[in-house]
Amino acid sequence: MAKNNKNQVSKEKFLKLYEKMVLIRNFELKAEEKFLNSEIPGFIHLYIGEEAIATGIIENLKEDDFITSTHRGHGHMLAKGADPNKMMAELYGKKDGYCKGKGGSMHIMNFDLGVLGANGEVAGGLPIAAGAGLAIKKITKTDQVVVAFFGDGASNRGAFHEALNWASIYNLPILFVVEYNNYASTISSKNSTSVENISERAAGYNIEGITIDGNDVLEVYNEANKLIKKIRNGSGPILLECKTYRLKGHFVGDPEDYRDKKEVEKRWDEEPINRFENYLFDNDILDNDKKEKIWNNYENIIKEAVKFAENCDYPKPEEALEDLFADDSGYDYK
Amino acid sequence: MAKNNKNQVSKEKFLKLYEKMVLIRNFELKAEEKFLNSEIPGFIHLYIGEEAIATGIIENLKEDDFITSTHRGHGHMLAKGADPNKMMAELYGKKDGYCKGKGGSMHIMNFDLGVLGANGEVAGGLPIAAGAGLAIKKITKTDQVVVAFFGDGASNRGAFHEALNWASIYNLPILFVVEYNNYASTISSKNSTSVENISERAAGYNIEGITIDGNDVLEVYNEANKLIKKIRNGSGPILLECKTYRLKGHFVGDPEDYRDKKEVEKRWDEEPINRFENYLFDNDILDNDKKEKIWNNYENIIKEAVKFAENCDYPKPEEALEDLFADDSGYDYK
Amino acid sequence: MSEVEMTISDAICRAMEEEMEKDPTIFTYGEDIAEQGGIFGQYKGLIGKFDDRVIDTPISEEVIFGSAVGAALAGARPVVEFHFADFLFTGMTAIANQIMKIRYMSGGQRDLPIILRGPDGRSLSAAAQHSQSVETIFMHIPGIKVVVPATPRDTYGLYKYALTQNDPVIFFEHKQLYGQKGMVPEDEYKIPFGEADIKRKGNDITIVTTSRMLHESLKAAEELKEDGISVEVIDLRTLVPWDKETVIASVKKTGRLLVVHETWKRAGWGAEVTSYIQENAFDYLDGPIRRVGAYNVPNSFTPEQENFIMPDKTNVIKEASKFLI
Amino acid sequence: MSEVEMTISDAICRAMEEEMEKDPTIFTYGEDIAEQGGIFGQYKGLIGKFDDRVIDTPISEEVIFGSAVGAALAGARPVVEFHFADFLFTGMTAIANQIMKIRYMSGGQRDLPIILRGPDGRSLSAAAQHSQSVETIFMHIPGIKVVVPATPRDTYGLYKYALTQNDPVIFFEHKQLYGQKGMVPEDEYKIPFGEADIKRKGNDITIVTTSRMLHESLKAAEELKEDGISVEVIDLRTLVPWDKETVIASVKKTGRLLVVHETWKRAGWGAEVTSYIQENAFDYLDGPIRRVGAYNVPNSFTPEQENFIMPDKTNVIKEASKFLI
Ligand SMILES: Cc1ncc(C[n+]2csc(CCOP(=O)(O)OP(=O)(O)O)c2C)c(N)n1
Ligand SMILES: Cc1ncc(C[n+]2csc(CCOP(=O)(O)OP(=O)(O)O)c2C)c(N)n1
Ligand SMILES: [Mg+2]
Ligand SMILES: [Mg+2]
Repeated sequence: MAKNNKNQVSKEKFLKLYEKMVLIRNFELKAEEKFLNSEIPGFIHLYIGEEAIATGIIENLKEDDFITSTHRGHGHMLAKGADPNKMMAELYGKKDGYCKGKGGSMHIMNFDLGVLGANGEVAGGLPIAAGAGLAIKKITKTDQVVVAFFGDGASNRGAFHEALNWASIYNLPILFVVEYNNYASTISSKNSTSVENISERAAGYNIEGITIDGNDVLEVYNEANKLIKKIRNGSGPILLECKTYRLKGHFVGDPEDYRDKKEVEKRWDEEPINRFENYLFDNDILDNDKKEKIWNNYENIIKEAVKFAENCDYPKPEEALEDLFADDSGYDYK
Repeated sequence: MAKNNKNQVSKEKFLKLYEKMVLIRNFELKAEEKFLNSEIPGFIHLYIGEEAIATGIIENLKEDDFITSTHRGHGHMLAKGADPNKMMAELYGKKDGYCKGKGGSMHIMNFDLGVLGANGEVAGGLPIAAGAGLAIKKITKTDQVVVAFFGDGASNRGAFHEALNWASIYNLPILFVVEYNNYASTISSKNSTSVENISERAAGYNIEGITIDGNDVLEVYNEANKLIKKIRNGSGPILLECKTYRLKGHFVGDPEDYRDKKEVEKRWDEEPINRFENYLFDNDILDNDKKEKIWNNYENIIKEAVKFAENCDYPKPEEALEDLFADDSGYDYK
Repeated sequence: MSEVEMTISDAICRAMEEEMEKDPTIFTYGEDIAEQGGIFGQYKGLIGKFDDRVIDTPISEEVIFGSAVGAALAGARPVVEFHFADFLFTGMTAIANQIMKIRYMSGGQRDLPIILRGPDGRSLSAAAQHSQSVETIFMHIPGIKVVVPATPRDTYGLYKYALTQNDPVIFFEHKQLYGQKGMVPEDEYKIPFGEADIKRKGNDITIVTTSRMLHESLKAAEELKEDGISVEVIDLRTLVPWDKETVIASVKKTGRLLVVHETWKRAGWGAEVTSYIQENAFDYLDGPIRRVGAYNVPNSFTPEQENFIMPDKTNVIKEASKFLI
Repeated sequence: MSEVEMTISDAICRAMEEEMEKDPTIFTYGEDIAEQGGIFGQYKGLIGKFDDRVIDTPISEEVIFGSAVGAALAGARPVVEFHFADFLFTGMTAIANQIMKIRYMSGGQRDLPIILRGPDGRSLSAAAQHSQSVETIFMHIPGIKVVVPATPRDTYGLYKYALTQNDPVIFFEHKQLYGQKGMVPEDEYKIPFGEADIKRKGNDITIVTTSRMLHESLKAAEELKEDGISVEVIDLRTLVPWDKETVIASVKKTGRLLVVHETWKRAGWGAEVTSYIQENAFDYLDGPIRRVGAYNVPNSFTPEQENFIMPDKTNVIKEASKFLI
């Protein structure tokens, strides 16, 4: 666990961070179960093992700050305050889901929460973040901050490069967060990415680049706290790399032939929730009783979410012809 | 002028470098004249002031080495050994031009010379270079080297990023050459590019990055000599930045409202041909007599090229329907 | 209503300036915009007028286009210039996978008032990578409104409409038309999307066209008149949505339809108009619907080959004459 | 000739393996290729067989696609996987502005034996960014041959042909067909581009289709037979070039044409087939040519909306029945 600045963080905050992670974990475990049980259609990408990143960072954001997310977006969305019921309903493709069932897991988004979209395209969120930043800087002139989450694989896409250069020259309030989980689908980042640390790329845009332990929620929280304050005060963009590990397959159902089971097993030891738990136990902030209560609570919340989703209606088939345009007069759907 | 390694270079080589630059300069001046006189259609981008780069680098290449060029490609092509007659004919849109008049200035290319294309798309040559490098490495296994020329403006395109990462991870034999001429069309690179030196981006791909004076043909020649040898020996890609200045408008006819005439005038003092001339005079390699002979010779070569182009026929209009495919059976042109 | 003469370029700048005065959330950016007013100087009228709201960008097409989504969601109204229609491909995914899909994928949570605009079409020897007309692609993929204006009057009115409506729009401004002059009313007005304009009345043949080919079609109609053939010329003005009623009404009258565009003939938007009309007005047709478009090759650099590939009034006349054999 | 049963996936791998054995310049690369044999495991048959000639790449679509030009010019025969047809847009410029234009712009100096291939079309709830069929765009822009196979037999023969011809080709392999089984001759053979295959003979209605919709059309034909309607089903197999003669011959017989594809109806390739046929066989038509395609919206995630948007045999039957009212 991060050694410094611990006392920056109050006990309540500790528990809040812990609970957020437990919420995400429970959501993901249930989603996995329901997907494997063929109750959730499409494909889903789990955030298990990476919870500390969304949790630690987003805890520092205000309600009207923006984030852009990825195909692995449940954690970001929940951390930004999403209602698990509407999230689960969306995964089920139901009409009370956040996107009325049109988006599903890969496109879950809610603009009222400042979530400018999970994105089925790798690095698809980076230009969007760059645009939100530009509008804040040039037009709305608020003190809003944008956090752009993306993967180590995404950092090899041209959009990464263009967005970082763009944010730098206009001095935009954007925190770029790489979730370095060692893989892009079946490809090890060692083989596809020319640098060990994505933060080494920051110098190419004349911005600060930092690598931290993304499985240490306190380190993430503290570092983000500092950086987001800086950005809000006009520092311009910063690249924060959070090292983590994708404990599950790329998507649920991934045969995972490309990696050794042992490699994965070993990484479970560094899993962020358990690590933080140990710390909380050591510091008498958490005990077994409390822990049980917390887990029971979130298990129940997620059970409720599943119930909500199950009971919710599907949207009507012909409602597929809604939501494309604000004004569809004259438009030929057929 | 570069202080070291001068004596690496023989007097003959000195004159060869000088003559190449004089050839390019004369070609460009004549092209400008003929364009302004409406004899050349379309638009053309001149290499005036940047001759030392193509000259110094390509002098180190073998005939079967590859280069990719840009919209500002006359200099690269001539340095790689192109026939000024066929080049001028192409600029005129004539049938004995390198591309039978289909390409024009912006798409001048010749695969037999290893020129994989001028390119009307900024950074369009970078993926092509990356592919030539990959084929050399994985399939043909020759000792060929690829040089990818591109502009400072191009270094902000996603393709730059993807190509450099690609070349690095596969350890490809590619020299990436940025021609930093301070502008991308009307936009000063100071405003559009987050780093002062593009070479600072090399670290982001774990490759060597070097910045040199691109108006000093000896420095360019010597540095490229070293780097290309290294690459041929398997070093993997290197990023070489050549600082220069675009002495003419972005294209012939550019109103140039975006920059001060005085800024341009001052830069004429550092113009590469004159600089090298002074050096050659100082070292008794060139005198007025020889100089006059050389210039007369190239003026004549270019006059011949114009005559060749003028006397050459246009391709037939209906030949517009040729050259798309190797086999066009069944293809509907209309 | 009193009118003034202006170019299409002027019309664009006038509409932009008026709306930018009214709506402080409108801003515009792209390559070579702030210093030069566009690569052809076409937006020069805006230089120096709106400080931070007219912005030069680096050469970064995916972010230039994709940023529009973020800017719109953050409360602005971005007007994004694409420099050359050919380089829409350079940032294509930001348009086809983001701008054109986000509203739908989100279940209609927010509107996306985004304008993409810039030059398309042939000029003179700009060759294969600087001459393309790609409007059909944006008609095929759902998610954006497509505007292809041909006159200063229409351009002004369509811009005024675009700048106050709330959906993604792409404007294709033909390179060879920026200097096109015409009379424009002095009072402000808007032209809604989906309303074709009959630019010339006639009884024998209906021509449906847009943009530069409108002018070629009008010239052709003038020449055909000398042979006693009366041509009705309909300017669709927008392709998404497009005005089917006006075309059908005309075809009912003439029985003959010729669709004319500059883009490649094969699978060009003329094929959609053709298919729709033959399906919905088959019994009124005297014979097959005909199409004029570019040959299915990239554009060539050399002038006579370019003229061969790209259609003009002679192609229109030639194709129209086939109705009468 | 003896035959063996195999899937489309098997057919691809068999063709690739045979030709890679013969031609050491063929190599293949893309995302998730070397370790997993494609995101659906569809090229698993090649894993571990050709060392350096089956290569995983980073997520860098513009370079993945654009590299094909350089690789071909340097003497190789690249077979480049695009992962999802939707992400063709991500590197679109490398295809539309480079691969499809270089040969032409160079005046035909060299051939470019490039294959782009990968999955397209709907699957089950893959939503708007993973379900697109974009073949029409490559039919519209000139410069690449377009293959849309529907059976293992055709896929094998078309691949064999593609791997030995010398032009850029794009293969759209439908996600839902990789597992499709069929008999394939044991002896090697090639199927040239531009030759349609009549998959079912009939006299009353001609259906022209490709890919997944071939199978839906065959099912529809079977059901229509019960109503006494005899449907001829033509599988175009390639869209560039496409076999006009076979379609015209069939229309001369049936007088009724229905074009069926999965991609969006508006300005889809069905419009080109429709336009061409009505122009060249107008007098043989009993009535308008009809089209079946997806509704003009992005794909929705939720299953019943996806089924509503995407056409299947019921849409084919419904549209075909209109001929008989
Ligand atoms: C442009 C694009 N290319 C390819 C894909 C297919 N794909 C989906 S996720 C993924 C891996 C992404 O890796 P990374 O960015 O590291 O995120 P992670 O999955 O590890 O969270 C790939 C290749 C895609 N969705 N978009
Ligand atoms: C993808 C793309 N975007 C924009 C353009 C228009 N354009 C042509 S040259 C140019 C400037 C290029 O600057 P740089 O790379 O520095 O090369 P230089 O002209 O200075 O040699 C621009 C913006 C283009 N051709 N391609
Ligand atoms: Mg990853
Ligand atoms: Mg430059």
